[in-house]
Amino acid sequence: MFNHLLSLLIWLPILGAIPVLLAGSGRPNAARWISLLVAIATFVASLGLLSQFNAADSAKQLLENHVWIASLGVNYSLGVDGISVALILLTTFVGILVIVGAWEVIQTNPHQYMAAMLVLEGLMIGVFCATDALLFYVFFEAMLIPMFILIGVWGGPRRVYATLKFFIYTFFGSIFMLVGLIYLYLQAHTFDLATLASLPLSMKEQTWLFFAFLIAFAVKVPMVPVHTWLPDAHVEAPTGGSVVLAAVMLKIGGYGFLRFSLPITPDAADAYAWVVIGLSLVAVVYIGYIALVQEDMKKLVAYSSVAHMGFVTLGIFIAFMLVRGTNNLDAAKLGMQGAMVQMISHGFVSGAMFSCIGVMYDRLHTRQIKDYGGVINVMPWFGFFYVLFAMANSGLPGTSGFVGEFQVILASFQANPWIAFFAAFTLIIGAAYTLYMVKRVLWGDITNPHVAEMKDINGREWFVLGAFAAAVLALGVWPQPLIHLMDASVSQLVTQLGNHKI
Amino acid sequence: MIDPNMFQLVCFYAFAAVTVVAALGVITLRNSVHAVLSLVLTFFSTACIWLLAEAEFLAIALIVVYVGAVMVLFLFVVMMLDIKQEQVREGFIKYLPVGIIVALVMLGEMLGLIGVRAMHETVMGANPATLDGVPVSNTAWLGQALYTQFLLPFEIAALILTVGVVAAVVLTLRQRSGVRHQQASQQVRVNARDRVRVVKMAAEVPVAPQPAPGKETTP
Amino acid sequence: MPNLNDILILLPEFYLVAAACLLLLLDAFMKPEQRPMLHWLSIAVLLVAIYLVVAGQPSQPVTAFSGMFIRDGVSEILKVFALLSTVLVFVYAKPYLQDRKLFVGEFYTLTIFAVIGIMLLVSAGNLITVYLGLELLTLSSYALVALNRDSRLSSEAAIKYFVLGALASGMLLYGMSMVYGATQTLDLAHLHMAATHTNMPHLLVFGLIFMIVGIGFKLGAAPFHMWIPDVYQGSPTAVTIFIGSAPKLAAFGMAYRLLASGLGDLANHWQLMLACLAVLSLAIGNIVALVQSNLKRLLAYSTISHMGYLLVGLVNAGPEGYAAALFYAISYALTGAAAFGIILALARAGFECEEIDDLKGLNQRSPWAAFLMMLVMFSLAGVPPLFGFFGKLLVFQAAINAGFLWLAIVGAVFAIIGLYYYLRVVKVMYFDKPVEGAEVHLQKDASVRLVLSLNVLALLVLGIVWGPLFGWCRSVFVG
Amino acid sequence: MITLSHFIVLGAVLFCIALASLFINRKNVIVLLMSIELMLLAVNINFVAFSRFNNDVAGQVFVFFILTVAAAETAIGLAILVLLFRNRSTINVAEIDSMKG
Amino acid sequence: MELSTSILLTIALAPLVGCVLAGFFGRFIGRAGAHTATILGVAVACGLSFYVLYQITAGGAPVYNQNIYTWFDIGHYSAHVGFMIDRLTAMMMVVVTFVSLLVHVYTIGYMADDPGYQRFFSYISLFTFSMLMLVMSNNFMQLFFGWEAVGLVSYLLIGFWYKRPTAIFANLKAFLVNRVGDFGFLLGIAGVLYFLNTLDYATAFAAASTLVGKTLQITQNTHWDAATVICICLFVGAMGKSAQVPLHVWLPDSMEGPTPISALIHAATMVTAGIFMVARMSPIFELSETALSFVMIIGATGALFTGLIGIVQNDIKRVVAYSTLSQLGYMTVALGVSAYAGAVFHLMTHAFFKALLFLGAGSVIIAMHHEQDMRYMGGLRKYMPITWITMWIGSLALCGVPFFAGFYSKDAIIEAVGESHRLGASYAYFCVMAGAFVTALYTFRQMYLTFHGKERFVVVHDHGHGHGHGHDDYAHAGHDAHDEHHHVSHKDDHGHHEPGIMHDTPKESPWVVTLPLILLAIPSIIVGALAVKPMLFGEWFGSAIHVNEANNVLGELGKEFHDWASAGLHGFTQLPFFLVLAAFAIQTYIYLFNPSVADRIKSALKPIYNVLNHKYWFDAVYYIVFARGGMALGRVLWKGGDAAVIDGVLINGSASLVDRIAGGVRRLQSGYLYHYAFAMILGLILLLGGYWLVGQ
Repeated sequence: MFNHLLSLLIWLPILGAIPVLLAGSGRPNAARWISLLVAIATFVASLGLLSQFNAADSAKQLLENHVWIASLGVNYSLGVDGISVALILLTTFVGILVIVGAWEVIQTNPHQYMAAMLVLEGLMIGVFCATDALLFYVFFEAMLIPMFILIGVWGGPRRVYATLKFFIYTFFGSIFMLVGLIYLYLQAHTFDLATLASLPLSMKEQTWLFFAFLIAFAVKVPMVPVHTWLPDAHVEAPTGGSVVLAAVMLKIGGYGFLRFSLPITPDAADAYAWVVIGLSLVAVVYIGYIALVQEDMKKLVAYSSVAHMGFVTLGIFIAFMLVRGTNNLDAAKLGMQGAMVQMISHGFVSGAMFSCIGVMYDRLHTRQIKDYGGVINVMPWFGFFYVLFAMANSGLPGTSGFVGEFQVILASFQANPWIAFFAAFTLIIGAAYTLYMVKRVLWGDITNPHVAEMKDINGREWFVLGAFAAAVLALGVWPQPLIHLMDASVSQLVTQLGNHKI
Repeated sequence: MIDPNMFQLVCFYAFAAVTVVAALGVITLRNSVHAVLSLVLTFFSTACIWLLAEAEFLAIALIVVYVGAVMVLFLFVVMMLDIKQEQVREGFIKYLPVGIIVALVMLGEMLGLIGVRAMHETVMGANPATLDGVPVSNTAWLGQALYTQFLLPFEIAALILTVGVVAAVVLTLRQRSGVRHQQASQQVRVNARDRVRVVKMAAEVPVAPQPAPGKETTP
Repeated sequence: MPNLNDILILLPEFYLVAAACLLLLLDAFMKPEQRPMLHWLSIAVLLVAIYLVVAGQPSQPVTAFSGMFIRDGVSEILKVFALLSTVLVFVYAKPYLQDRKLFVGEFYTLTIFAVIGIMLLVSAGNLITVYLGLELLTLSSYALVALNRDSRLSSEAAIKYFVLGALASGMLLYGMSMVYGATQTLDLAHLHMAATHTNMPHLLVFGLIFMIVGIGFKLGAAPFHMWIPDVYQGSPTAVTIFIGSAPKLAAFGMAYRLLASGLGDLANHWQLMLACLAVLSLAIGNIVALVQSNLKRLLAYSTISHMGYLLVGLVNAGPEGYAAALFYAISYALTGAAAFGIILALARAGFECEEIDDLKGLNQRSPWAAFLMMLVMFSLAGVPPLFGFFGKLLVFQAAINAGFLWLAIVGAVFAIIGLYYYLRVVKVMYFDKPVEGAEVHLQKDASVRLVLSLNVLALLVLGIVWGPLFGWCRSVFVG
Repeated sequence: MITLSHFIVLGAVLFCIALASLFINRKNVIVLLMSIELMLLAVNINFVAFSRFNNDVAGQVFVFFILTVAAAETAIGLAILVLLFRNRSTINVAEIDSMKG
Repeated sequence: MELSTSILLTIALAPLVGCVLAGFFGRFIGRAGAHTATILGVAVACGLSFYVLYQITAGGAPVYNQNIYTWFDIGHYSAHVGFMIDRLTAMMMVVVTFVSLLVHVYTIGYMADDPGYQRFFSYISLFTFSMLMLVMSNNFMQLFFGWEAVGLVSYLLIGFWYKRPTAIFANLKAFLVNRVGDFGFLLGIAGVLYFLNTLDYATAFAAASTLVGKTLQITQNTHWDAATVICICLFVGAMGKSAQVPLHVWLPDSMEGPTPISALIHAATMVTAGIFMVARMSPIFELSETALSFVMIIGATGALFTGLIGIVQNDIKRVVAYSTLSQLGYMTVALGVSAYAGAVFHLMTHAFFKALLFLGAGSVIIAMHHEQDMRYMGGLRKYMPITWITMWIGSLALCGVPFFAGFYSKDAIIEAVGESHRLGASYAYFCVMAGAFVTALYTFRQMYLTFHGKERFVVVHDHGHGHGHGHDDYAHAGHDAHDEHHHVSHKDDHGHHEPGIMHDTPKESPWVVTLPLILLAIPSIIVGALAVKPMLFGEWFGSAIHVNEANNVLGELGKEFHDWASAGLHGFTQLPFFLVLAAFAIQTYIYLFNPSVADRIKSALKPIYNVLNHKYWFDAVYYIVFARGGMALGRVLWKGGDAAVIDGVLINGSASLVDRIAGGVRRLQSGYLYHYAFAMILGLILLLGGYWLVGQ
């Protein structure tokens, strides 16, 4: 069985969705418990990764390889490195929390909701495991379906617009990647990522491919200016949808950069790194200002996600300047580790923020900031978590939000102080929009009589927020285990960046 | 003396002219019946042209199959359906220029691409209808090929005709409810007792029975 | 001269002809209440035919009747799936026909005749066989479209189909006559040889263009697609499902026979033409589908766009491309059958379930039907891991491999536009509230439910294990 | 001398007339059916001519089949026409537009 | 004897344990439990801090510098959590824990009636932990951690009374302004890492000399000196935390917080973190004349001009707050003239006397039932003698009256500035000198208004309202005037909150309040005299502070220094003392003998009064430019960029374009058979024509 741990991780939740569906709408509690069990089982199984995985080895591990399409040379091949393991753990962790978070909140067709969540979880794990480009793409795209349903069925009033926008936007990005992958396949006669990484490509080819990948992953991350699906999707999605979307799905964009853009088109990526870096900085500053004026909490956090994910792309692409420009491999590693940590951390922080908003939404059924005010008066425990996550969101040291940003800023200073200058701007603007929201929501006297009737969080919500808080603090206080987990893989990636393909 | 070739050519031109004029008639004549008849004329003159090409069997078949069967069918339909003549040609003039332009462009392209000039060099040789080197009639020539090499298509053609029959029947044959059919067997078996029942009733004018609702829209 | 061997080669076809005639006779002497027996019998007939096709599969391509008929891998695979999709059609159609008093034997016999036409067409070794097979198919189809005699739309669809179909046949024939003139042969194998030696190359290409019109019409590729929406909409859905599935395979077979087997050497000419048709089809199909409110019409436009993708594969003009296009045709036939199958299964007496709005809130009324329809829509849209995605993958790959990267990109762009209307259907089913009073449910018929579920789940399963099928498709071309 | 081109040009002319008729004619479906007959006639002329000039029987055989099929086709076509007329009381092409868009 | 790691860990973590106990389990352990736990924690830390100080100064313990655990380790970059304990650190630890301990005790009395009692103790313990992490750090990363953590606690404490709109405005403002500083600070740290390849203090300082001659490319042709860039960036951080002009605006507003934390955080400890940091970084700062000049000028400006504002304030806490700003300016000036020891010395003395002043003010506020406006006080000395006396001690220390603690530190700074030849030193000298006068002006004014003169409040015994007093404390605290404009606009629905109307006679505060006052008053008197010699002129700080020989102004001063007594006596002959004396005379005349003069001066100097009263319009300008401007910019970008261009034009625009095309194209499907046929024929024609044109 342990030779197939990755397959187990992928298929356990997907197949687990079937009994959940079969449990039917008649027995919602059965569906809830089954899905919780499946999610916990998946999480436990993913913990097995930690024991099986050798962090010192940069190679892909726990390999599985089966011929999928013999005539095309497509394989069902799985394997993980440190980065994948970290992201898989994030996914399974969040997987439990969204199920618990939705427990009583989702009243219409809970079995369908839970099943969609589980399927989504399995597919996302698949994305992180796939070492075959086509397999990756299949998981990458298939993910859209459950998410589409989640937003569309259980979402807010403009859910249809939002979910269609989400789906089409993402599809738009990825279809060009598909064309690029086919092109690569025709050159290499395989979809194996490792082989593609060593495939020699001319600069022109690399450039086209780079932009094909860029558009796919830029939409997913999302980067400015293809980010506008995110606020809509987040606002309309049910809490669990938002959590998964922010916590895991966006990471797939960053992960894609690592797996595709960097190894396959290193020279083009180097040549156009300035584009990505520029857009990342725009994300930090421009999006920061936009977040400042949001009136909808979810929208605000969504925009802040865009800004934070800017650090991920910044950290990844700054590596090119450092490796190729100044040959400072360690700084490149620092930046890339920063990006990775930022991905994981943002997973926790944004997931937690959305969960918090969900908690409030469940009570007052509005996400407008102006409808709140003085929530702390009636929900002190909630207030504690909310402030904690808000602080993490504004990158306070001691929380996970700080680590990645700190590392990326340090690394980008090594490349160019101006990049660091603009990136560090997040310190101000990030705190401004987050705490401005906290001020209007949490602090102050109660003005809306309905707020006065809000009850503090119950045990279930305590569990969800507490788990997030534990993760946020643990990662913030001691990031080294995570960094150690990914170190070998990141080193190898950084070394790869220096390899010219032309 | 008339050069036989020349005569053939004159004949061809004459028949061709008739064909074209008749064909134009088909599409321009107001009266549908006239159009059908014009089409008949087209077929006739084409058959004549085929005769010039020594394709006797097909020429006759064209007359028999088309004029004898298909066009009669057309006539039936035309006459059966009551078409209002005056409306039929409305808009004809309006779209005529477009039609002419398109037709001419089409013709130009076709003739240009076909390479009519090159074909002008190809003259009609001896009648190719031979079997094992021996000249035979066109019919024999054709028949020989039809039942050997082209046996399968022949069978398929039979199938197609079957489908034609089935289709025509299924589309047009109606078992109308409410229509009284003569049923001989029942008529024979009838008893007077069953048919006449004497009832007493008030001296009132009976209401005429309603005709069965039919779906026919034609009178 | 034909001999027994020839007949054995054509055994499935002969068997079907005999069976069809038998069914015709049976129907004539059958009481209406015995019709269900005819239904099951027809299905059995088709299943036996599938068996005959598979069992008699020759290891090498063989010809019969003086080269009129070819039995090779391509024809086998097309026949199997044509028959299979017709089985699906029969299963799905029954309750629909019964509810509308269209449950007549002729539906079955005419359909079987059409299938025979398909089988002959895809096995054609001669232009005459191509033509006759095609006519057998289309004539049966005309009649089927008009089957609902009391429907205004049905007869309108039939006349449109008929006139345009006849026009297309005329053009195809005109093209054939020119090809014949240029090469002096009607035999496809000879044609292939003669095409390179002709002294009238222009005439040949001229003929080719006319034949492409015929092929384009049969496929429903723009600008020869105009019949598709009206016919799909106007026909009884039970007929639409047939027209939308098996004949697509036939059209592919016809294109393959004419363009690849016959005029493969002119590929450099027809590649570009097909590319033009492909772009137009993708554009018109996907764009106009956006504004449709009738589900059948929407699927009609979707068909047009899918034929565009099929053409994208054909443009490759090599074994890989044919394999991709064949795969695409199969995937479309199965998906299309499922799509219309669901419409059929949701319809009931007095309710066609044709409008997209009829599906409102389907998830709440019939979650299973909604789930199936969703899978179908995502397959049509080409979202992995569903079957439809891999068809797209393969045709894009074929196009790029042939140097038509731009075509693949165009295809990709229109896939995005196309996505919208498929999602709209899902949206209506899942996100909208059901209309009060409008009860939409799956047919009670167990066979319909079972087969429909299997059909749709096959889209999922084939999306995951599409390798063998593609291997089969590929093997018949690559050898 | 009658040359191949004579026949082919005649065929082309008939074909074009038929084509033109298909969209000039806006009132009568029967004329459409007749135009199709004209078109097939043009094809037949081509086949006969090519068969005659190329000394090949297949062309004439093809014509034979075309005639056969055309007969069946006409039967079905007229049946549909009758059906149409029954349902709509018109065979005016311009009025057959219930489905569009 | 080596310092033991476990002791240091205990010092840092004991307050954290107290914080967690009070914060998470406050409801279970109750009020007494909460303050017991936290005070115990801080007391342990304080005691051990004294022990550490003893060890390091007298016990001969070497400098402790060890990592506790690795925070991250990437290539040759690493960050750790670890402690570096030298004399500077030890002194800071003592100051922090001592003041913190006293504030804890004081809080028992001050917050007695507050419902957020446990929360408050939790916060201040958390603050103590954070501050200790800051000062004990042995590397930049942990320094930044502590830096921001104290900012967080400050944020929480300013907004402690979260129902008050002004409080939650002030805390947001404080955090954001601090973030502006941290922005620079972080860049400075990044610069250190870039040039010195380490985040570790010891390694970095050892390698600091390699910075000389290095430059940072700013634009194509501009290169800036590395040390200058790093130092200025780091100092920007200090400007935020230590409220230097122009980032000082948050500090006065932070008085919205309860008075104990005003004393602890916003006077004694946190705000001096910037001073501590610069002193700690002295090896780097010494490399850049430019940066030090910059530091000096900023500090000098603050020292004088923020003091001026203090003169016109009526809120008792605000006066002290502006005084803090001014004193922070003094410390910064000292840093700027390389008199790091002077700065730290002043930091220490200031911590004691300013905490004393704040706590004293708090005591007054308790007595006045949370009335903070001095115009409604007066004559309180007879009601609360302990407070009165201790406040006077603090005030005299603040004014730098010889022999008081403040005298030694402040005078040293003034003289050091006088010694310095750095660019701008004369400006700075003027500022600090004038500042001494200004300090005395507002200090005496405050003392007179509060404790002397006539009582400007009326005691009305109204038992009907009396009982609800304690419970509403913080409700009515929300209406406290901190500004006369606000005051006028106050709509107070409780009769007993009318300004100047008291319901009880003011009385001396309980022992928990007065005890810390007394305990703080003692060092406010003696600590200067005790420590001046070793700290200022001796080698007390040892290696902790590095001064280039050329910059050693304190060294120069030290040559004239003999002992504390003679220095004190010498002080009476110096200009600063005369300035204090002059100010004392003026204020005594105005407030004790002729109160109407104050108003006349006010109207006579109306323009100047306006400038000061509006605090040079810093707040207004910042509010308009950054807050409103930022919001406006955000709105423009949102509506214009995201909504209009990206979504409107690109996304929905292309969608509606496709839709419109679809609407057009669908009309081609006209339903007419002839159009269909025409389309087919057209297709044919085009294919033919295409071939004719292209193919042939």
